Amino acid sequence: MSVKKTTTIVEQLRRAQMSELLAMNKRLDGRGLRDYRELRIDVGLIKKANGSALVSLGNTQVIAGIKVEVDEPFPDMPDKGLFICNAEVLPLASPYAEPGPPDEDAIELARVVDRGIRESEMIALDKLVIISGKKVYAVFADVSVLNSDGNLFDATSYAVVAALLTARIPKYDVQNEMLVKSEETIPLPINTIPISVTMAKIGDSIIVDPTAEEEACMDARITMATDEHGRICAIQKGGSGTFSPEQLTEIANIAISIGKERREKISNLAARE
Amino acid sequence: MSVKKTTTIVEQLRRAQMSELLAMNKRLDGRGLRDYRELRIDVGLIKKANGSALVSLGNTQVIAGIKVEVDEPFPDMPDKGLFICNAEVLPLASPYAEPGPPDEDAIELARVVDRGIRESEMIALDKLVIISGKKVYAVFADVSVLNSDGNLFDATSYAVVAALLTARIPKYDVQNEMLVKSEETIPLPINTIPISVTMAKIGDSIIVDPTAEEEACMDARITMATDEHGRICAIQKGGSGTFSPEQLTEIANIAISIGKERREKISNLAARE
Amino acid sequence: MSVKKTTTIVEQLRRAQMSELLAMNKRLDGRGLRDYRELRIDVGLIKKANGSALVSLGNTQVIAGIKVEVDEPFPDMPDKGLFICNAEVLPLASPYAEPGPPDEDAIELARVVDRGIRESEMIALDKLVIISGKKVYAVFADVSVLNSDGNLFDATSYAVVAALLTARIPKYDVQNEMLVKSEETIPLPINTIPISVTMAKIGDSIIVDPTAEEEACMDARITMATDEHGRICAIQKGGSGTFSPEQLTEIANIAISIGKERREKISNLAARE
Amino acid sequence: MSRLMSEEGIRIDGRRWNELRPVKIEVGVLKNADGSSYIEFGKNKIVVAVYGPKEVHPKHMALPDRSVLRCRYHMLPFSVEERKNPAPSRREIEISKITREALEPALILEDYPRTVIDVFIEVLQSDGGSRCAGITAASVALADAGINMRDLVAACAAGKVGGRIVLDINDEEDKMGEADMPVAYLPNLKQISLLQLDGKLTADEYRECLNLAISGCMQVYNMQREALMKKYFSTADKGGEDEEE
Amino acid sequence: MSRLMSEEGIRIDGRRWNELRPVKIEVGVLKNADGSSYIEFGKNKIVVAVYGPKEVHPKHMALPDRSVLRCRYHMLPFSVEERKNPAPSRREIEISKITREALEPALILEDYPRTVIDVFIEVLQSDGGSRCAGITAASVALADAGINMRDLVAACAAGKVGGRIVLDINDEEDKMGEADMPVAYLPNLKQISLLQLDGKLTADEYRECLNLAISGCMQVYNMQREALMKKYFSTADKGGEDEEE
Amino acid sequence: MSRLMSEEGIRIDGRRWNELRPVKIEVGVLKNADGSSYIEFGKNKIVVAVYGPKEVHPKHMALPDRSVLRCRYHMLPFSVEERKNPAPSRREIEISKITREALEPALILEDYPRTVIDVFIEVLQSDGGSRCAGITAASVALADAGINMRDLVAACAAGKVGGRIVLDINDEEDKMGEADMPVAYLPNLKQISLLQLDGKLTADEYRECLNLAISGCMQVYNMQREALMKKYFSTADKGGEDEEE
Repeated sequence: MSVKKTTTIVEQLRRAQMSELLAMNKRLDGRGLRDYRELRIDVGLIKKANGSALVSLGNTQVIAGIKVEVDEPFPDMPDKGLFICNAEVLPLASPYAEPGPPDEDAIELARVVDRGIRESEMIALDKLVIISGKKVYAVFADVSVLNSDGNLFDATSYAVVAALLTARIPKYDVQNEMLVKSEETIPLPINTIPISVTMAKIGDSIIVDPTAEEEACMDARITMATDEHGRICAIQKGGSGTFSPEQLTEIANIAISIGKERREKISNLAARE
Repeated sequence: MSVKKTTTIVEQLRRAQMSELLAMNKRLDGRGLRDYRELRIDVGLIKKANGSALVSLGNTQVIAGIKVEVDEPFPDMPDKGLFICNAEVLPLASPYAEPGPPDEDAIELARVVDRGIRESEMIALDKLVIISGKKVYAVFADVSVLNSDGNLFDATSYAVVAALLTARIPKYDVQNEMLVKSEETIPLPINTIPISVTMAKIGDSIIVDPTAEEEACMDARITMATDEHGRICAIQKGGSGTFSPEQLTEIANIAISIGKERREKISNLAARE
Repeated sequence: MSVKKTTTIVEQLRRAQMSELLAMNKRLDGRGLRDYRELRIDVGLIKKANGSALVSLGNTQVIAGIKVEVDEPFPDMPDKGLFICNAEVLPLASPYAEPGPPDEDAIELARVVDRGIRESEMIALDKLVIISGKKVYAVFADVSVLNSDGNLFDATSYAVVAALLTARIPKYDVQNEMLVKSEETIPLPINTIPISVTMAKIGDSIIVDPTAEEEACMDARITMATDEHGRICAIQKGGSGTFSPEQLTEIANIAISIGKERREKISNLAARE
Repeated sequence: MSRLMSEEGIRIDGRRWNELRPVKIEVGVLKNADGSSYIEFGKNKIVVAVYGPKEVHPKHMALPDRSVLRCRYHMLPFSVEERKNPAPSRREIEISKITREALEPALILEDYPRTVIDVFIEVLQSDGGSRCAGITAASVALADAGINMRDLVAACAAGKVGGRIVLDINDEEDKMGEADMPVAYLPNLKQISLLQLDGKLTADEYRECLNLAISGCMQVYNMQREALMKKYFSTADKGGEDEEE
Repeated sequence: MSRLMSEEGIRIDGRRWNELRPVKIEVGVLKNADGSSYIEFGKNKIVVAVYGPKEVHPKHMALPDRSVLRCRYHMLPFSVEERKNPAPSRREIEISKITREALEPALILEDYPRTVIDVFIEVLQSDGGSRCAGITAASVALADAGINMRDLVAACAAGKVGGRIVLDINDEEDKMGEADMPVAYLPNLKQISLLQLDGKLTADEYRECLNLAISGCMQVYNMQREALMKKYFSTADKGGEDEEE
Repeated sequence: MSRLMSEEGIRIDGRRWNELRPVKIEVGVLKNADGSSYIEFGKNKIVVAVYGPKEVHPKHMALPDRSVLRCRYHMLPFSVEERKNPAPSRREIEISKITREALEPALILEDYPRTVIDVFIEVLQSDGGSRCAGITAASVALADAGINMRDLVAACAAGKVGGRIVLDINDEEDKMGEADMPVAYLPNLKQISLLQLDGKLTADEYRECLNLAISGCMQVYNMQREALMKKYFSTADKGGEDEEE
C-alpha cells in the first residue's frame, strides 16, 4: 500500500527558512530558481555493458547500464523490439535507503523515465526486429542511484539517455532462420533525444532541479519530458500538494525552454566518449 | 506455520448469549437453525471474463470470474483440460483483512471450493481437449471476497458454480496442428451441479450458514458438497473443536437434504442472465 | 545483509572453561583434539529418491536425497550434466532454527558442500550427457538437517557423498532424438571421493569436528575437502576470527591425513546397502 | 491504425469530442467498510472501501499531528483481457502512489492525529481511465466515511485521438491514440492534484487538453455530489453547482 | 483403470479391506527437541519434533490465558516422485492448518498461558495418508514433550476403492480409487477432530466409511500407546486397551 | 583449453606470475556516506559506502557491549556478461557473509556499543577477484568513516593457472585455470581473515599459493595506505611501509 514518507520537525523548520528565501528569489545553495546544478556525464565506464553512463547532478550520482539481448517480441507487437527500464536506489545512496526490492519511489522513478523515452519514441523499436514475430532485440536499461541528493528523475533520465546514445549492440546475420552473431557492432537506432525537466513547488515558487533538502520541504513535484520538436511527451506530478492551472502553464513553458538548452548540453556530453 | 486467530473477550461473552438462544432453537438474526440467509446471484457483470457471478449471501459478498486460456495438459493427463481455482479475501472485505498474498484461510477456502467442483466432476474436463496431449482449455476461476460476513465457503462455491454455468468460451478449429480461434463461443461442458452446505457447531447445536459473528463463537465448522445424485463429494472440517460420530451422521443428512433444495434455486438464479 | 548471530553470556563463560580444558588437550565430551564423534551412515532409506543417506555425526543428524531429472545443459557447457546442491536447516533441528527460506548459513553450507564435490570432480559430469547440447542428467542433492549439534559441513558433505555413491539413475535410450526410459538403472559415474574435514580454532587450539557448544565459543572455523590423491580441492574459512599462516599449514596437514583415514570409513559405510 | 474518429467528429464508441462515457456512482455499497462506493465509468467497474480513521499497527507508523493515508489500487485477475496475476504489478504500485497523492490534499488529516485511513480500490473490470475512475470513487467513499475534507476530488482524462483533443479516453483510444492525460481536480479549491501524460502534445495542445480535462472533472464532480445526496438526503434533489456540502 | 481389488477381495498391496499397512512408531528420536517421534506408515516416513511450551516472539502473539499452538507440515524435496520445490505449497499450508485443528482439542493449552508450542512435521518419504500419519506421530511427540493432554489423537483414512469401502488408502488407491476420507479421532473422548473427503460416497457409504476409519484409528491408538510405553516403562509391556496414560 | 601461459611465463593479459593487475583506489567518493571508496582492480570497478556507527533499528538487534557489523556485497545488473537479476543470488549472499567475517577482526567494535555499522559493496563491473577487491575497498571505506581499527584488511587471490602458481587471477584465468584461492590478510597482525579455495592443489602448492597471496596482500596494503594518505595528508607523500596510520 502506498503511504507517505514521514517528515521531521527539522524539515518543517527548514521549510519556513526556505520559503522566506524563495520569496526573494534565492535558494539555500545560491542558485537562481531556474538554475540546474552542475551536470557531469561520463560514458563508457562499464565495458561489460553495451552502453553506460555515470551522471552527476550536483551531489546526486547515478549510473546507468544498457544490456541488449535477443528475445521474442510480444505476440501483439511482432515488429517491435523491447525496451525495459529498471531503477533501484542502492542502500549506499543515502542514510534512508535500505536493501531490498524497489519500493514505490524507485518503481515510479523507473516508470517515469521509461515513459519519457518510450513516448518520445527515442529508440526506433521497429528497427530492432531481427526476424519478424520471432526474434527482436530486448534493450534493458538498469539504473542504480549511488548518491541521492534530490532530482533523481532528471539524473536517471539523463543517464539512460546518454547510455542509449552511446550503446553499441551486436549485429546478427540470419542464416536459415538461425541467428549468427557478427563481429560488427552497431549503434541503437535513435529518433530523438527526450529531455526531462523536474520542478518543485514550495509555497508559491516553482524551482527547477530540487535538492534533497528542497524535496523534503516541497509541496509538490512535477517532471516534464520534451522531444526535439518542443512537444511534451511525458508528465508526472508527484507529492501531496497541488498545482493551479496557471502554474501548470508556466511549468510547461519552463520545461520546453530549459529542455531545448539542456538537450544540446547532454548530446555533447554524451558524445565525448 | 499454522496458528489460530485470536478471539476477543467480547466474542467470548457473545458466545454465552448465543448458546442460550440456540438452546431455544433461536439465532441472533432471527433465523431458524437450518435457514440460509437471503441469496442473490448476478451473472455476467464482467464482460472481459468468460463468465462471472456476484453472489450475496446475507451481507457476505463475493465475485467470481472465469478466464479460459489455451495451455498444455499435464504430462500424466494428456486428455484432460485444466481447472485452477484461486480465492482471495480482499482487504476491503473486513476490518481484519490485510493486503498481501492469500493466507491459510484463503488457501483453504480456494482448495475446498476446488475440491467440491473437481470431485463432483462438475466440469467435463475430458471434453476440454483441443489437441490430445498438446492443447487443452485451462479454466481459471478467481474469486474475490468483497464483504466478509461469514460462510465464505458456500458463497464462494455458489459464485464459482454460477460463473461456470454461464461461461462462454472461444471455439477453436485445428488446421495443420495450429489453432484458429473461431467467432463462435460455446458453453463449458457441465456434468452436474455440486452444492456446498456449511454448518457450524456451537455448544451442542448444529446451525447452517453461520454469520461472521457465529463463526467467531463456533467450536467447529464443516462443509459438505453433494452432487445431483445426493452423493457427498467433498468434506472439510475446520475449527479447533470436534464432532461426535452421531453429529456427523446428522450433518450429512442436512447437507444432502438442503443441497437438493438449494441446487434448484442456484440453477435458476444462475440461468437468469 | 550479512550479520553475526549473537552470542550469549553463558556461551562466553563456557568459552573460558573450554579454553582451560583445551590448554590441557582435553574437550568437554572427553574427545582428543583430533577425534571425530561417532559416525553412522544409513543409505537407501528413501525409496522415492534415486539415492539417499541418513548421517549421524554424534548428535548431528542430516538426511540427503538425490533426485535425477532430464534437463537441458547450460548453453556454454553442452557436454556436461548438471549438479545442484541445496541445504536447509529444518526448524525441528534446533530451538534456534526457524521455518522459511534458507538463511546465509544454510546457503554457505550448501555452497561449500557443492564446492567440495564439484572441484574434486567427484561426479563425471561429462558422462551425464544423453544428447549432446540437448539432454543431460540433472542431479539434485537436497540435504535437510534434522538435528543440529555442530559441524553441519562434514555431516552434510558425508550425506551427499554417500547418497551419490549409492544412487541409481534411470537409463535412457535415444530413438529418433526422443528419449525412451529403460527398465534398467545405472549408478552415477564417480571419479573420486572427496572428504571434508572441519576444524575450529578456540584460543590457540585447533580441534576437529566441533560440537554446537564448541562452535558457539570458537574464534574461527575452517573446512577443507581433499580428494583421493591427497589434494586439497575446496577450502572455506568461517567465523569472525583469524588464522596465522602457520596454523593454516598445520590445518592442511590435518585435513589431508584425517581425510585419508575417513575416506575408507565413509566408502565402507556407504557401501553397506 | 483504425479510424478512431469519423469525418463527422464521432468517436469509435459514438461520443463527441467533449462527451464523457456513461457514468454511474453508488454510495455505501459494502456493509463492513466505514465508507464505500461503486463506480461504472464506461466499461470500468470499480468498488472502493475506506476504513478509518482507526488505530495504527505497528504503532511507530503513527504521526503525532495527523492521520496517515494509505492507498491501494488493485485489479482483479479477470478485470482485463489477459488474466492478471493477483500479485501487485509495478503499474498498480505506481497508481497506488499517485492516487494517494491525488487524494491527500483534499483530506483534513490534521483532524485525526495518531490514526490511519485506508483506501482500497478494487477494479472489477478495467477500461481506459481506471485510475481516474478509482480516484473519483475513492473521494466519494472518503466522504461516505465521514472524513473531514476540504473538497471532493474529481478525476477525468483528456487526450489526443485521431489528431483531435478529446475528453475521457477509452481503452481503444488509449491504445491507438496519440496522447492520454489523466487529471484530478479539486473543484472548489481550483487545484490540480494529479497530472500525468503519455504521448505527445504541443504546448498549445497541452493547454487545450488541460482545460478540457478540467471541464470533464467538473461534470464528474456534479455526479459525485448527486450520488452523495441521493444517499444522504432522502428527497434526492439533484444538487445545484453552487452548493457546498 | 488398473484392478485395485482382486476377486478374492485382496488389495493391490496384498491387504484385506479392513487391514492397516505396516506401522512402526518410535519415540524420542531427536536430541534437541522437547519431544519427538518417527513413524513409518506404509511407505510414509515422517519425523516430528515438538518445541515448547516456550516464550513467544514477538510477544504480542502471546495469549494471557493459554498457549498458542503452531503447526507446520512440510515435505522434503525428495519425498515424492517428482522433486518438490522446498517452498511451502498450497497443499502443505492447508494440511498444516487442518493438522493444527486436529491436534488442538487434545491439548490442555490453558495450562501454559503466555507460551507457544511448535509442532514440526517433516515428511521424509510420502505415501497415501501422510497427513494422518503426521497427526498420529505429532500426537505422540506432544506426549513425549510432556504437554498436558486430554487424549491422544489417532488418525487413519478409509475410502472407496474398486467399489468397496476399505481401510487406510495407499498412494495408488488414492490416485485410482473412488474416495478417500481422512479421519482423526480422540479415542477416550470419542470425538472426531479431522474429517475430509475427496471423491464420491452415498450417505450409506459415508457412514460405513466413518465407522471403518474410527476402527482404524483405534488400532493406531494402541500402537501409539505401545510406542510411548516402550520408551517410558522399561519393562515394555504391551498396554491393554482399558488403561489410561 | 586456451593457452593461459606463454612459454616465456607471460599470462594472457601480459602479466608475469607474481604481478598484480593495475589497481586504483580512491577515498571519499560518495557525499552522503560516512565513509566511502572506489576501487579499480583489473576490470573490477567497485564502490563501497560505510554508514555508522549509528542507532540500530529494530532496537532488539543492538548489542550491549559492541557494535553490530552488517555487510552487503551486491552486483549491478550490467556488471557481468549476462544481465544479472537485481535480487541477491546465493553467491552474493555467501560473499556478503565471508566479507563480513574477513572485516570483523580488524574492527574495534567494542568501542561502539548499541550501534550498527553498515558496509555496502556495489560491483559496477565484475572481473575475477571481485570479492577481494570489495574487501580491500571496504576496509579503506571503514577507515575513511573513522571507525577504530586494529589493522587494515588487504585481500588478494593466488591460484594455479596452466600448471603454475600465479598471483591475482583474472576472469579468464578463473574460468580456465586449475585453482583460485582468495585470501584476506591483516598485515600488522599477520593474520588471515579470509581463505577459500576452488580447484585442486597439492599440499606444497597450497603453501606456495598462500605465501604468494600474502605477498600480494602486502602490495595491496601499500596502495590502501597511499590512497588514505592522499586524502588525509595534503602533501600526498607516498607512505613508507614501516609507518603506522
